[in-house]
Amino acid sequence: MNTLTLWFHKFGSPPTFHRVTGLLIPWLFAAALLIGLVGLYGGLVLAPADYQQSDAYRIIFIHVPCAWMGLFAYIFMAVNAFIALVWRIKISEILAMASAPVGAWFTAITLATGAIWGKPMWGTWWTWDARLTSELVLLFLFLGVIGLYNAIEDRRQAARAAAFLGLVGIVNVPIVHFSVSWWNTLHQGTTVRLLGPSRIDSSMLWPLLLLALATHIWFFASVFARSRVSLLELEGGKEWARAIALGTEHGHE
Amino acid sequence: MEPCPAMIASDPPPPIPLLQAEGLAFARNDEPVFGPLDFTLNPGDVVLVEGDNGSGKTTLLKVLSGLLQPNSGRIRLNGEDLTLARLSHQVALLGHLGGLKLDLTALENLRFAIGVFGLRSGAAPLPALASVGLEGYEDVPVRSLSAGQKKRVALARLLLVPAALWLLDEPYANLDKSGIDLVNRLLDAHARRGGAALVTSHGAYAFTSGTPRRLPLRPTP
Amino acid sequence: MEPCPAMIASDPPPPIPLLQAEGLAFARNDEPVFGPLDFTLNPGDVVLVEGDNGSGKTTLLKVLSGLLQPNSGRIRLNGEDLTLARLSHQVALLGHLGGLKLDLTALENLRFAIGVFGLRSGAAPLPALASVGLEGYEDVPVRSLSAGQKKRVALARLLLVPAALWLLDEPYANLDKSGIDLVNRLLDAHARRGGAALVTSHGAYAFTSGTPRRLPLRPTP
Amino acid sequence: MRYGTTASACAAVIRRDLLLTWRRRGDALNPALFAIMVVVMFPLALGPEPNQLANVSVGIVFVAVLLAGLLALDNLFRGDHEDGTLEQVVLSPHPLSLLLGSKILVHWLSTALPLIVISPALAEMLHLPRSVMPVLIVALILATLLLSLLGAVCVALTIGMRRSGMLLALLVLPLYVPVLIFAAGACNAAQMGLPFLAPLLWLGAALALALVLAPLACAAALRISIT
Amino acid sequence: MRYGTTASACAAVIRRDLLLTWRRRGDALNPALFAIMVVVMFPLALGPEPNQLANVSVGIVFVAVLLAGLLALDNLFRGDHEDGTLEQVVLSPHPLSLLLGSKILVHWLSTALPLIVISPALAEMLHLPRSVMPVLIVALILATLLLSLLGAVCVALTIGMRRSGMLLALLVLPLYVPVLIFAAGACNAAQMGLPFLAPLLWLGAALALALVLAPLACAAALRISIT
Amino acid sequence: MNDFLAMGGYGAYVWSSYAIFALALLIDYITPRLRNRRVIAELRGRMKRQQRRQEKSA
Ligand code: HEM
Ligand SMILES: Nc1ncnc2c1ncn2[C@@H]1O[C@H](COP(=O)(O)OP(=O)(O)OP(=O)(O)O)[C@@H](O)[C@H]1O
Ligand SMILES: Nc1ncnc2c1ncn2[C@@H]1O[C@H](COP(=O)(O)OP(=O)(O)OP(=O)(O)O)[C@@H](O)[C@H]1O
Ligand SMILES: [Mg+2]
Ligand SMILES: [Mg+2]
Repeated sequence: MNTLTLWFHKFGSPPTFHRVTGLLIPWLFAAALLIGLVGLYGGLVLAPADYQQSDAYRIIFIHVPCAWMGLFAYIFMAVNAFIALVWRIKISEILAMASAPVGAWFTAITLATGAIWGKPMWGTWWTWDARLTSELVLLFLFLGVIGLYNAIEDRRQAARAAAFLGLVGIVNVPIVHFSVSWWNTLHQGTTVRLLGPSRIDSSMLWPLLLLALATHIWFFASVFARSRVSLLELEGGKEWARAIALGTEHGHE
Repeated sequence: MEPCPAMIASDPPPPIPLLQAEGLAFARNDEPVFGPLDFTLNPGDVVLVEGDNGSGKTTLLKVLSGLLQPNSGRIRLNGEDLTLARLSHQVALLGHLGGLKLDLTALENLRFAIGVFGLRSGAAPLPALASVGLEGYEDVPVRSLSAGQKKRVALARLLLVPAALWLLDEPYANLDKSGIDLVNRLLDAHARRGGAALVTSHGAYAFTSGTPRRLPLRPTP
Repeated sequence: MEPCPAMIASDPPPPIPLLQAEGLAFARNDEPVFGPLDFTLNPGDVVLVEGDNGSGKTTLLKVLSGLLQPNSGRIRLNGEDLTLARLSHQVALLGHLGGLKLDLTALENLRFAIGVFGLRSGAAPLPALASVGLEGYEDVPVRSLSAGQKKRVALARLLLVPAALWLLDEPYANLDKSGIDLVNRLLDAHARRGGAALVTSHGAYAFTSGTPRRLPLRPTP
Repeated sequence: MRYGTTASACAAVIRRDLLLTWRRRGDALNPALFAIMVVVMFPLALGPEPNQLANVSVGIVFVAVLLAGLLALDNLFRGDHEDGTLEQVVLSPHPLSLLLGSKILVHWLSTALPLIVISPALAEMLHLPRSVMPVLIVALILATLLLSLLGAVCVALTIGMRRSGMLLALLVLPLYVPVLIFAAGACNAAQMGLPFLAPLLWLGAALALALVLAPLACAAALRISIT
Repeated sequence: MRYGTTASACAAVIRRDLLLTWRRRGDALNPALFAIMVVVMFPLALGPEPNQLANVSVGIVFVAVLLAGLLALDNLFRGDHEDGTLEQVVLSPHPLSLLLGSKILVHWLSTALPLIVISPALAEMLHLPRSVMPVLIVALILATLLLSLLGAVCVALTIGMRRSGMLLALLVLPLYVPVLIFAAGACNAAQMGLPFLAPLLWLGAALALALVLAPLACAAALRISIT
Repeated sequence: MNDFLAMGGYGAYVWSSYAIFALALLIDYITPRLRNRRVIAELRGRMKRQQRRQEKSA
């Protein structure tokens, strides 16, 4: 076995995963907070007002990172769901299920901030165009996965059923992303590109990217925190979990 | 599987075991339900699974039928590994749920079972119903049968399908004395036909011929 | 009800019968299920209702609890006519359905029963659960108990409520040997306490003390 | 022996049902999700023009809420019937109508209240004018209470049946029609700037009556259909 | 021994399900009644002006039919699961996807077909122009078939749950959205005299895909949720 | 400072967005912690019960 798979196996073993993430999580949250605050300072204080939207555009600094985050969370969930269904790896099941609520939160923030932003810009909270509708469907997909996972008694069976659903729903992700180019919508088209020049001023771009980084770090911190709990629940019969429950081992909050 | 050396001529070649469990264990959320079990069922064997309430009898039968996945160990049917995706005609399960449509009559229920599972040679629905003591109830919707009568319809299904391995979960519950005798007779005939059966029961009833083999399950800790 | 003449001083006054059935008959769509029955249960009586599958045992218990209306005859509880609209604290029914909420724990189920039916003096939920052998299962959702364990929770409920008359439909089914002993002990204690019970069973199990009275039901024609 | 008072029996019912709701708090959100779903489907089917949507928004919100309530209704006694606890409640020596009234109360709290809470969001999505909102909420509170009470009687009647699902809908519909007309009428009047108090008062009067009579009728219906 | 062919196993499933439908033919009318009910509620809630109703009639008919189909969906496997016959089907040696496909077919015949038959009447009640009717019916046939197939996958996933009721609605909604958009879009286009063929062809293509994939996905989902 | 809070007249929109953002993340941070506590309590209860079962059967 090469070192990578070896590492994966080691990290994938529940006690190790629990211990390592326990050490990691505080740092991740701290990093997310720090980077986020810098980004916010850049976005709210340093960046100038937009010539068209005046200061209302500042919603972009949370709306867009959260929108990306929601899509990323779904992809992350679907990848883990695929691994869980094909190779039946316990950690993947847990990671997939842990990313659903976090993704749902970010999607909800996107919807809420988008609606708030829409009021001054479009004159309405909500319209039924493709971008908005498909984003709403994304939220429903997350909620469906969470609901299905919670409604089935046996944890592993629940995880596999919900993973299956999540996998089926992946078709919605490209629809969300490309909806602005496939249909004509009220929502504006792609302005930030990773490859090629962005159509956005750099004084606005760097806070945006910093906040995107911060939300991604937050995502992993939160997913790990949730996974640890699920792991403890799932492995409740094992020695290591009992040691943690009794407090005879470090690593619980 | 290996060819048997013909040194002792009187010994028949060892039969391929119908069911073979090796190190079979099941745990729910990592709490063990039944420990590693090893056992073999040859054609003609009837084994009584014994254990207190909650010792895992029902769970064992579900695992053996493929409805639950064991945590470790393997199950072989006629020498082949059991997976839910690749089932054979070999297993018939009689669970706590009868597997009967309450709105259909006894006869219609049996016809459906035959369609899905096939028909044992020489068997037919009407005689099967008669032999479980339900003559005259063929056209009654199962809903309006009593608890014991429903169980008898489920037993008639076993008689019809060609499965060689019967997994029976508390077949005696809800049956009157003649019903208990009936189950024993059916098991006897099935064994003589070369079938095998795994029966859970609380051990209050013995089989007819000889003492059956027993598979004790320890209670969960 | 009439004053008893004190002619034979050694005889105790005849007790008011707890349950009295006179000419009780039930028919479904004019097909008789059980014939006219006359019987009396005094405090301390335990009666075994015997009959083959489909002879009407379950139906009889439902009629006696007031859940089904008899076609003819009358039922008196402590001398008063039974109607569903005017129930007393006297009857506790243990049916095929356990009457348990699967999403609640054993303890929560018992607390609900106490709230609705009251509490027998000297009884309490935790000791009752312990006495049916479910120590350590108090906080487990009933859903994840085995068939026999669920039955035991239902038995614990009987211990808690102040009903004097127990109607038990196949209490022995699904129980292991220690469970069967348990039911017998519970019935014994209940009888000694001055209660009475009507128990259906297929007669495979005897009660502990002495031979119980039997109430045979003929099979439907 | 401690037989317990009727009040304590009702309290036991309420405590248990709240506990059950809490145990499956996910399920409690279902009616709200369903209503959202109905509301989402309409713009997709009708097209997104705000003016057209605003015209029909009151109707859609009411139909969505009523349908969600109707579907939740089926669970009011069904679970208890299937596991035999309803039998226990019926055999209890306390007045059945009060025990059932307690159940209906918890049912309203756990199904209708979330619906009412989200209804402003639903109305907003359909571009209902903000000024109609208070009337909408009052009308919804009155209507859902009334419908829980009336619906319970119908559920009690259908409990003995194998799969009542849609038959229930048929029984309930005639009872829903007047409620719908008055409640939606009040909102439509408010939207058009007309007086809206009269239909609300009618609903209130009907509610007062139903609060007294419905539990009694429900108990009678249940006794009929459980035997 | 006669093991029987896969074809005969499918025939047995179809025969049994048709027989069951016939035994409770009352229940088979339920979806249609439900749809009628939804359609009746709207004029009550919106007020009876024919023009306004005609504008929204396509939307209402589609939502009514989809909701009715959705509610009927829950029964597709639930009954079989509760009485243990689904276990029997899963344990059968024949390809599960084909057996389930047979079940889906009968389900469509017994729930969606009545809906399609009454849909002209529903449209008429809402003053939909007569000329749109043929498009409506074709769109409904395609949409209901698609939804039965897609819905079956979701139902299969929810089988392991205690009570799926409305959660199912949540799972199914994302799948329904595109179907609804295309089907209602075709009808709206026809009502406005615009070309309507393209969305119908899209639906047809999706249906062809679903006919092949949905039974397989359904079998996989069922295996996950029954074990 | 007031200018900053006013956000060119869009203060209500901008700040409510940021408030929602902060609130959602706060909830997202707290829920796993609460669940962790519950799971550990449950696990302890389960172990205690198991011990009692073992003592009884011994
Ligand atoms: C409820 C309403 C809204 C929703 C659901 C929504 C949703 C989304 C989503 C999902 C994305 C990410 C798309 C992707 O990267 O693939 C996005 C990006 C964006 N949104 Fe919104 N949005 C809403 C309202 C608004 C409003 C009102 C504005 C501004 C007037 C706006 C401006 C933007 C911008 C500038 C981007 C970045 C585009 C890019 O560079 O790719 N959004 N939105
Ligand atoms: N769905 C479930 N979830 C969690 N635990 C369960 C579940 N079903 C059963 N158990 C537990 O698993 C153990 C074995 O249960 P099982 O039903 O196999 O017992 P059994 O031997 O059939 O008992 P009985 O004789 O009472 O039917 C029991 O301790 C039970 O509490
Ligand atoms: N709902 C019903 N509708 C019509 N007939 C019924 C119904 N329930 C039971 N029966 C019939 O009534 C008779 C008595 O049934 P009952 O359930 O009382 O029998 P039982 O003595 O309890 O039998 P078992 O020992 O099998 O439980 C049976 O012949 C049965 O077929
Ligand atoms: Mg069992
Ligand atoms: Mg019976």
